[in-house]
Amino acid sequence: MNIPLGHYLILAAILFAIGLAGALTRKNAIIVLMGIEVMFNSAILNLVAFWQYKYFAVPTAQLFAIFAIAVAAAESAVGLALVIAVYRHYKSVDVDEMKELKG
Amino acid sequence: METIYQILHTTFANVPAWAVQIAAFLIPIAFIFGVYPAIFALTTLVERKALGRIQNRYGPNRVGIFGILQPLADGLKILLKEDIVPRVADKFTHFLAPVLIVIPGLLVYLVVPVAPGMVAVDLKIGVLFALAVGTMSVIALFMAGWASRNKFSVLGAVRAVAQVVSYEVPTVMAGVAVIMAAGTLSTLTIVQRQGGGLLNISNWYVFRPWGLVGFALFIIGGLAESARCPFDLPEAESELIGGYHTEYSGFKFALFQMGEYLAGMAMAGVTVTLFLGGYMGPGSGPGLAGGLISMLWFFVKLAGMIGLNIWIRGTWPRLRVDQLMGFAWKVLLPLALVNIVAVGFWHFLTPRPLAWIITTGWLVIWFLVLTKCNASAKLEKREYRYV
Amino acid sequence: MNYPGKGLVEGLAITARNFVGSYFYKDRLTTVQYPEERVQTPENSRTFPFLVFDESPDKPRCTACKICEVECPPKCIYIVMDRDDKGKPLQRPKVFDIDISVCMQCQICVEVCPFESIKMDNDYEKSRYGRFNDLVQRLPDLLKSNAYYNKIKPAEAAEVDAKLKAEAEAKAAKKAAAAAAAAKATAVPPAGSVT
Amino acid sequence: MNLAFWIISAVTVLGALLAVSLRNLVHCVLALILFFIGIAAHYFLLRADFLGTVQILIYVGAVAVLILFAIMLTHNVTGTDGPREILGVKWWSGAVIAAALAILLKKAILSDPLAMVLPAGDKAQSSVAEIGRALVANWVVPLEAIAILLTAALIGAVVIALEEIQKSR
Repeated sequence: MNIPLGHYLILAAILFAIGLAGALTRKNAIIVLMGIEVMFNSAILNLVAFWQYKYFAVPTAQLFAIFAIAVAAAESAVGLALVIAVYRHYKSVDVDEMKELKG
Repeated sequence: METIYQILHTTFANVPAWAVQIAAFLIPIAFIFGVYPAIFALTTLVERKALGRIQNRYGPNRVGIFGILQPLADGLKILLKEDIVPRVADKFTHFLAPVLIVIPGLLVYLVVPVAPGMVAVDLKIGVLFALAVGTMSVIALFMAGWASRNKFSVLGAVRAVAQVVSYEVPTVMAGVAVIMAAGTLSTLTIVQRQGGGLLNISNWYVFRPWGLVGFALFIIGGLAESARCPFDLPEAESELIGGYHTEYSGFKFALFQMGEYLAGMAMAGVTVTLFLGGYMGPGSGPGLAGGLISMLWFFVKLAGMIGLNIWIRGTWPRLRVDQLMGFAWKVLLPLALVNIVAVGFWHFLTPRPLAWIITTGWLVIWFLVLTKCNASAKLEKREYRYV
Repeated sequence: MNYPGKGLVEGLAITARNFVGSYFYKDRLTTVQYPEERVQTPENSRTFPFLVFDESPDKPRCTACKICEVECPPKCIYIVMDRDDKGKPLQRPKVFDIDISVCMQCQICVEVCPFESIKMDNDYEKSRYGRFNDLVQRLPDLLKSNAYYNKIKPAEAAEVDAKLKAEAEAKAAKKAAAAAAAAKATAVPPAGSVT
Repeated sequence: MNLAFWIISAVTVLGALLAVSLRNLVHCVLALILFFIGIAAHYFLLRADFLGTVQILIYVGAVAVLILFAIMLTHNVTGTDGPREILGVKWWSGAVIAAALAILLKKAILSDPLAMVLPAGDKAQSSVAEIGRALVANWVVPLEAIAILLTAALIGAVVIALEEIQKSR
């Protein structure tokens, strides 16, 4: 395999940008959460790529990836519970309609 | 794969290496695509015949001698049937779901060793791979149910997803016990660890106190994950018509059946690998003769597990939804966690008899506690006003 | 002894016993292998009506009186009386159709028939490929001999035969008596005219 | 191997794009699953087998299913973004910000000599035993912290989702 590290980093950057675009542009709270998941995954991909290319002697990067995956899972669980709670309250998951906290 | 390569390379010495490589690559694939679907076809027949005998009937015995051609007739019939897609269905997803449901079932066989060295891929993380791939069928089930735009399909799909996700946890935990005892995730090594002893049998993990519990947990989890009786709530005919495959007909329906059976057989194969010593048995070992005997042992055990599934299907009634979830979270999961502790005891207590006594006692005490805590309320004798 | 999962284990034992037993004890198997072996139907079982003839199919007991056609609840019987060239009724059916897709096997036609002509069959193999014409039983399909009737329902047929014989004898006796009375009146005994 | 990288990358990017741009929520989740599987394939390609399997087990088996359940519980499947809104001001601003970020990151990556580093070779293999040993030796405190975090998140999620039910009763 002779793909340079930069390819993986650029791929991760593109994926991160896509996730960011999704989180910014969409109104549906669930899709916003999905955009955040995409961003998480691209970041973890960076970790693994760096592990493979530079620091393969120690498994620390993989441990960080595992921790990050666990945190992401916790985040998505809480986030979706919040979405459901918000839906029960507003009868909508549209983030633009949740204006009660606006100054 | 490496073993096949070695065998082929030594047998056909004058064939170029790349051809041997390709052959060694293709043979396991051909094996998986040929043998397991054939076993599936045979299983449908055997299951129908066995269920018939359990109910004091003959099974199918018309097509061919003893009905041996019945799977062929069924396949032909289902191929010729009209393929109906609901008008409001989500066409693409509706089409994709039956295709996707077969794949996880077949992928699991990649890591199931059938003879010494005879495993398609000897992954270092074999067990985890099998368990992870098995969960991917959830997505296909959900796609099928959702794309049909039918309330029964959606209910069946949601039930299936909830069930598989819930039962995955105790199943994986039961697998963790084996992984801890074997000290590896590779299926081939796990099987090798179960060799030796009396007649190659006495070291099977099922003959350990924690192994027996893990075996039971794994069977239950496997039944639930492949939505077999008594956990066939996702397709409970009396409640949901057909569950997620209500709106499927023709060959797509056949694919659903095939996916289900393949997943069930895959779980049976993994159970055999983890607890029943895989291909280990009297006479199994390296070499051609030993390899053939090993393969025979593996398939005998697989057939035994499939037979057990059929027997259970013919006997036990279906669970209720609340019982299903309560059973997974209140009985199986604590038992699986306790089982992991039991493996710890087994590993660290040095005189074997002591380990036997303490592990068994620990498991039995917890089993009794769990059954006591989860015992259903005593039913009182009913008084009827109008008799 | 009571232990957790007792019911499940006992259930498994019962099904295992059934499974093994069905291979060794043929009487456990309740299935009848239909085309090769058949269930002996009870004598009084009934499917659809048929017409009885005595000697030959040309002379059925039926006189085309149409009582059954009138009484039939789902109106599945259609009868046309046969007439000769001059239009004189011949007291036998020219057309006798029973639509067995409509017939509900109520046996009322049998009850009302004054000539013991229509009887219930017990032939259950009436499936056909068509839906309409194939399921209409025409006169030739319906006519069956008294011997057949005696075969499928011996007790009932014997009773009917006895009754018909008694009726015939009574009729003959009455005729003989009438003849005797006539002979007495005319004082010319026609010996051997009544047999 | 190069070909594998390009194919998997294309699938991954396609999955991510579809996941954030489709209108039907369930289709979005299915595309997201494609993305997750693509990432897992990348892990396998990077010889991080364990991580790839964990990715499938957790993301495809749990997170995606969680999202599907959330969609089913909010029964708002098609979403509210019409075509007009999708190509509205908000869309353009978001897309421009994301594109700017991507270009910036690309510039930063390519300006670094690290970008041209080739993989260390075949000896770089992940060992599950190594990971496990590290987890319970050097990294045991983070591990326990993660465990507590997950428990707290589990309880928190249940409380948040249950609260409203109890109120409505």
